Amino acid sequence: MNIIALFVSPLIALIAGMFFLGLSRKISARIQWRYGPPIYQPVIDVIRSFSQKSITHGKFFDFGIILSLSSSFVLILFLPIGKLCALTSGGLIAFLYLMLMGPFGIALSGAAAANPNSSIGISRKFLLALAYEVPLLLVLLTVMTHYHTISLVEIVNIQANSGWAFGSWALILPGIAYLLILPAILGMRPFEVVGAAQEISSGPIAEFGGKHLAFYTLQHALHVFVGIALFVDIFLGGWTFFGLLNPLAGTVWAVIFGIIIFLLKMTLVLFIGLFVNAVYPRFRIEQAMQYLWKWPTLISFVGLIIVVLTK
Amino acid sequence: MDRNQIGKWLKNPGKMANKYSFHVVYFCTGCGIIEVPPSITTRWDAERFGIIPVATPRQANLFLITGYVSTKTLAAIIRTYEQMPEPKYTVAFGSCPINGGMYYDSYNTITSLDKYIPVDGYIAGCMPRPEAIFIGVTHLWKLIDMDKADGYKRYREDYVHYRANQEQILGELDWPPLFSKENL
Amino acid sequence: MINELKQKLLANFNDVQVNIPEDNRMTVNTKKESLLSLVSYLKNMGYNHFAMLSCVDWIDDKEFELIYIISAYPQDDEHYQDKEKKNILLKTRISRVKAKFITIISIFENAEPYEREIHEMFGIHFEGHPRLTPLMLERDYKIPPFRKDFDTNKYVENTFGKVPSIKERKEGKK
Amino acid sequence: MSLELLLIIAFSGAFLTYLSGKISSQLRDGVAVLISLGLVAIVSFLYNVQTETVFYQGFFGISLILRMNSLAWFFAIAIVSFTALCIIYSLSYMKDCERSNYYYFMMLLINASMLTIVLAGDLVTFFVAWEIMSWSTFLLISYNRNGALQAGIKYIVLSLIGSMCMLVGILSIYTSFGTVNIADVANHLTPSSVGYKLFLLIIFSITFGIKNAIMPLHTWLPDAYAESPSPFSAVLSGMLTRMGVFGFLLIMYVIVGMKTTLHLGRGFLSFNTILCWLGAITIVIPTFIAMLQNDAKKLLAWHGIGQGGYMIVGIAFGTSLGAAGGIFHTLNHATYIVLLFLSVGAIEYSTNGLRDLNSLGGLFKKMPIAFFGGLLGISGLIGVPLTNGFVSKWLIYKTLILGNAPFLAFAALLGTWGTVLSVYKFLHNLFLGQLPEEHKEIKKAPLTMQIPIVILSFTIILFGILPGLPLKVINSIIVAAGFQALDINIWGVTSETGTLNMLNIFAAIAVFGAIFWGIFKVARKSTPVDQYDNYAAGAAVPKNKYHYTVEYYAPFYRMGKPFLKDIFDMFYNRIAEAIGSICDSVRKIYTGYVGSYVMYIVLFIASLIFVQLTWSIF
Amino acid sequence: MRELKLYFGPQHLGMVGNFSITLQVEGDRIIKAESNPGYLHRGFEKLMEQRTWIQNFPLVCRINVVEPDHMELIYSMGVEKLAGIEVPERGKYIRSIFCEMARVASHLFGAWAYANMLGFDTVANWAMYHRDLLLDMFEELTGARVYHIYLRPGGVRRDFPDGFTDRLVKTLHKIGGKVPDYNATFFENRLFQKRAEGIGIVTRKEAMRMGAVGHTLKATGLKYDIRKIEPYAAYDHVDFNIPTRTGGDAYSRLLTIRDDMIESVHMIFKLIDKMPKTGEVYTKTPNPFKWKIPAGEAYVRCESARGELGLYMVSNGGTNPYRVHFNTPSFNNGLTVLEKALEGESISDVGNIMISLYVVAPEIDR
Repeated sequence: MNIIALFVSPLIALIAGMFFLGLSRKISARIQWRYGPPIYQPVIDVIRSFSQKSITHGKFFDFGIILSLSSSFVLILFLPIGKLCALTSGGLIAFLYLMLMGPFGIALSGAAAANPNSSIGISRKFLLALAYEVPLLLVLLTVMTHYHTISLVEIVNIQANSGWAFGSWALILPGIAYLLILPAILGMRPFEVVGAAQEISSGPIAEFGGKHLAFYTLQHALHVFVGIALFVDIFLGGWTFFGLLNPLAGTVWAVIFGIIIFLLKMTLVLFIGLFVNAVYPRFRIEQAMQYLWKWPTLISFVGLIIVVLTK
Repeated sequence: MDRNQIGKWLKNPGKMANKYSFHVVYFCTGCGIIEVPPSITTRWDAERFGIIPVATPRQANLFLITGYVSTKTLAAIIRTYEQMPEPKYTVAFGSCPINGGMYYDSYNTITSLDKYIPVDGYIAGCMPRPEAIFIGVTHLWKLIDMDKADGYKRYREDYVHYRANQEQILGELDWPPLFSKENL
Repeated sequence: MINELKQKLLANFNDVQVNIPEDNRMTVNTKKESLLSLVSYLKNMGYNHFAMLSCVDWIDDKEFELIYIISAYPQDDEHYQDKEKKNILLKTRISRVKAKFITIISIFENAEPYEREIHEMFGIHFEGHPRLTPLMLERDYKIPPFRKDFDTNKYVENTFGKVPSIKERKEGKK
Repeated sequence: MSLELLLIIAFSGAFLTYLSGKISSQLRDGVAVLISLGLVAIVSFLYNVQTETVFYQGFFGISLILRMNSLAWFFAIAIVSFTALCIIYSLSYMKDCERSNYYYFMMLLINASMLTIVLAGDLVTFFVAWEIMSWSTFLLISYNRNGALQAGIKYIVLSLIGSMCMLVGILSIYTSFGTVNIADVANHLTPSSVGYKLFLLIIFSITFGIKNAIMPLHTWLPDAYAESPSPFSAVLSGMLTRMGVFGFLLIMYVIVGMKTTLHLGRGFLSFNTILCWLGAITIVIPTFIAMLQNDAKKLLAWHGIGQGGYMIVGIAFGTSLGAAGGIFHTLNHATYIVLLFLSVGAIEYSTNGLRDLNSLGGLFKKMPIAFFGGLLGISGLIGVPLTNGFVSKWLIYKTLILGNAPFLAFAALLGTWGTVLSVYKFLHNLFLGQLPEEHKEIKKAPLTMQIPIVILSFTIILFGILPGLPLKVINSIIVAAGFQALDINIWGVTSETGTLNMLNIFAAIAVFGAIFWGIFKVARKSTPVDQYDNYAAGAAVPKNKYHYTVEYYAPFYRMGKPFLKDIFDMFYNRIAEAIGSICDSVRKIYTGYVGSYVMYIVLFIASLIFVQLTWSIF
Repeated sequence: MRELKLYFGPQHLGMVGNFSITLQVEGDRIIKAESNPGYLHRGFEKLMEQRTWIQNFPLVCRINVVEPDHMELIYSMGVEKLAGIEVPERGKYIRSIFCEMARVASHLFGAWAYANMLGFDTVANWAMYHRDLLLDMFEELTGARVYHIYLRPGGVRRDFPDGFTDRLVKTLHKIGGKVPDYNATFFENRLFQKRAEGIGIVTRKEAMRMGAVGHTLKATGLKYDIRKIEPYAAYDHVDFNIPTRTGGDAYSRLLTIRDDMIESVHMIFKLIDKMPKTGEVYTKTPNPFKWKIPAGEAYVRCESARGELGLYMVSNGGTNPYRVHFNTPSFNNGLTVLEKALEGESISDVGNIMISLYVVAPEIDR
């Protein structure tokens, strides 16, 4: 099982991530009264980027982006996609750290480009990360404390037995907090401060072209996938769907349908993000930080206190 | 996607992807830019053909020269063009870049653009309507298919001459040549 | 009202000629020495909006004519007085050779870009201007382009016309 | 090899170095390196040795004892190896400095005294060595005079307070039990009252808290780190400050005993909970203050404080994972902070003393070794997977989360995210971005400076991928302290609630890295361009003005500056001023600034005695 | 190394027009901003001296791409004043309607630009769509989408076609019906409000000192509008308000622009009602190639969408103008006021401030 997951789950994540990128462009277009690009447009973009002759600002410029993409793929291995989960070592803590490495790689690469637009973008990226990390850590700690485990797989498995976390009264507040910070994790408006094209010329990727851009796009796709998948895994019970898969338990079909259910749930969550994305302008970075440190943090803090007190 | 194109896709994915994913460098070089926002928004929606504006030339492969080019802009255009990764295409808008248009006697606008950077296609008119942009783009597709949109290759081959022309107008350029001997 | 102003100007300044060609314009011709004091006088009179600075090259007279157009912002939000409807065209002439004049930035702050533009286009040096750097042009034209003796056709022919096409250059044409 | 010989070599080596410096500087360099490397060799031979020797009997009838166990060995090997690396590094760093004889003498003296501290089997030896260490540290901190002297005075005053506390504690132990032998004291202490144990814990905690810079007692540290010569900053931050951790381990787990320490008090009022929370505060606040720093060494110094918090949290939380994490973190912290200080030192060396984060940039092409040192150093500091910092932090987080202390875990994790921000700024402003014109031609860092950087970089990766190596020793330490043993293999830790296996993380990263590196190579080759061929909105890139350094996290600074002041430092200064004004009345006796501090010390000790008296009533 | 030079434009996604602002930045605060125009300089005023009075119309409209009509208007007014031509009554009304349409189109373009600047794609798309509906009306009337060349000395080129006014009213109603949506998602969106409030403040005193015009001034509460002060075309026949705000910040300016747009639409309705149903729309002028205008000078001004637009024109009795000088609102707002307004602001607000000051680059460069 693990061996299969090792090969299959990055593939699923990549395809689904690109699909989500395409879908988000299509849906945004429809909200804006447009027809929108074909849903496979991001794939064409990636192929185009690969076919272009990029520039490099030195070895480190290349190293950062490779590090970023490969660690994003490593991250996928730690994520239960449906019933697939290749690696479990380190649990959610290692997951959190690995989640950091993708942006960190891009930050290294962007800074090696010696472009202040990139540097400002990275500074915003880290500040935004710090801002949403506060409620996110509280949320994850609440979940880990509640289920008394640091393993993601176990969290999903417990939910399979005892119902979705989002449905249980103790974890509803963290769930809401996660939904509130989801646009920030995905880098969507109103938190699209990092690659603010009209302000700092698309920020960290200002100097990326050709294969560097292609790598970045893939990394971004994976990032979107991870951001949503984490929510689905932690709060919406991963592959579970009210015992629908119980009759199939143990067969290959359970795995396949599990993945399908998982992806459907992710699409649903993505839609919520897209509708928020469509009707809000960009925050200024300090406004974003103030917002994230106000409501989501408060809600998740209350959630954590409730969980600690009822423990 | 057209089913007839699958063969082409398999044969040369890079070329096909370049055709269907024009990332336009957003540079209002002249008044023609006024028709770019309509063409990328609701009414004409260029994104259905994969055309979207991007922030920096590094990510782009299509350069729309939207109108007349003053000498001050010419420097910026050359710089931007040189920063675009290959393959890259240039489409000039309106009559001004062709021969100076109505500014044929202006002391600050150049008369024909293709003396300074290679231009792959022209969209005539002042201004060209948004439909004309799409016709221009479809024409560019044909040119790419026929491998005739080779401006970047010409630029590489004749870089010495292009550079000489640029320097004749702009004086000493404050950036080193794009193609040194080993780069060619 | 406008005649009052005319009388006041004539009384206070001895080398001005005031014309009132139509209702809302008043032309004041003055010597270049008294322009600065005239401008500040008008500002104190309530004409606090410096609309523009223009320049005409009277090549036959070998003189530049500088035109300062000054009007007034409304004082009252609801009713407009006569003052706001007036435009005062202050005119003065300076020599075309080694043209220079004094800046009025100390009186009207927004004269700065106008003076820069005139400096660039006509080659008039404004003494006391903090940055007479090029505004629009980066090229060095021998004659400032807005002067009447600058022939654009000839200039275009000599600069842009002489650039060979790439084909010609490849074939060795200089 | 007996322990006395070790110390004799250590101490006499210091004097020998000084004397040989009088003859020739090359000879002195050679002796210094030989002595320090020799100590490394000797200590490493003592691996797994459990011994105890009485080396002097006549001191008021107290027998002075040296002993070797796993705890002592762990610290001893760390001390001698890091000092040896720093000595090697100093060879070229201190080449053109004056008073370098004195510098080497002090370095080796500190080395010897630290060695004595960890080997001490009784409190008197411990105290004497502690004093030698404090004083020689003071002399070396103020090596650069001027600002350094201020920093040194601040350090020594706080150190004196600590020493006085310790003296009070030792005297109290001696009067109570008539012995200062640590093992005997531990035995005697078991039946004594809770109040007395608490008194001892508090009074020693003040000593070690000052040394380890726990939050309200940290004020000496930033200036001291920033002002002293870089190799010594490395020793200071890497090992010397961590003598505090050793002290905590000694007092909490050895003298008072693990079981007693963990059950003193109830709930929030228990000793270890309070210490945990002090540690948590020490993690969070200094880390965020570090973000505001513009001096590379000061930034690292504040991180030095912050990382100390992790160790305290780990040790004070008192689970086997936590203790192991805390001890392991001490080693890891030493590795990367020494590396970082040495990297900064290399920059200082190459740019003639520049370490301002706002005036450098783009050095990664000019100083690749220092850059990779810096990169791995900050990776370790953050705790990026595959570096050693990750393992120890993981151990601490895990025990905090599963030990139902989510708020402590939150503080620790938040500290990590703050660390990411500030160390990225460090890396970015120094090494990445635009290279200033004046640094286009800089002198290369010599080999003797590069070797320690390379060795330490390698160590970070080694301990990151094979954490089992040091954890094996640490396991024996915590077992000796009475904890349950960890299930350790070479790749990581196994336990029923989540295992850590660095092998599969390493393999995954290696495989994916190789795949994408391959794809990257196979894809169209990219053209290298120089830093001036850059996107500048169509304009030419300006020279020296195209690097975003100043106030890197400007929005955060604007928000956080009112809250992130070093209030304790201001508080102490105000107290000092107040006492100074009181002392004005007795100015005939006490004159000057130091006097007020002495008065302060006296008052402080009086208050401590008062505390003891109140506690003994209970 | 302390200072950072950042280029905002010319090649920048946030830059509307070919214009450049060089920023000196510390942290993310702007210490000093320097406008750098001239990328679009074509030397219009020189070129116009070489063309006949009528030949200049194609040039004149290209001075401002976003709303060429007021340029045509002011040039016509200048020629009329020099040559002493009167405009027939219906011609005046048509001129006013035409200019107000142009104002609405321009403001919709401004809304697009502002929304686009904040990454507000949805609203940006809507605004551009609605502007296009209006451009369709222009196209029907003049045959061109952008450069209409509809006004001419002595009136307008041709009369409204049959039923044009009805279709115009219908289009305007269609656009007006979306105003609540715009308000909800854009103008009164709390996030947007937060983003735009308090940035780029220009107080009334400063604005008057720096010679600001247009919405920069109106947003400080000063009703400086040439349509009221010195009515031209048919503006003295209708009754309209000048919307003002008191904040002086970007948000106030934008709301002023919105209110101005709504006011313009109402004005168009009023003008259509009041317009004489029949009559000449232009006065005949001589053969354009031989048309000599008596020597003299004229200064005319009108209120374009961006503020006071002035034209100083000199004739020496020839077939060509002797000197033409446009005083465009962006020249002042973009060079003097913008530099001041940007000082001390955050780099994320450069574009917002620039657009809220309604700077259009070709107007500056000419």
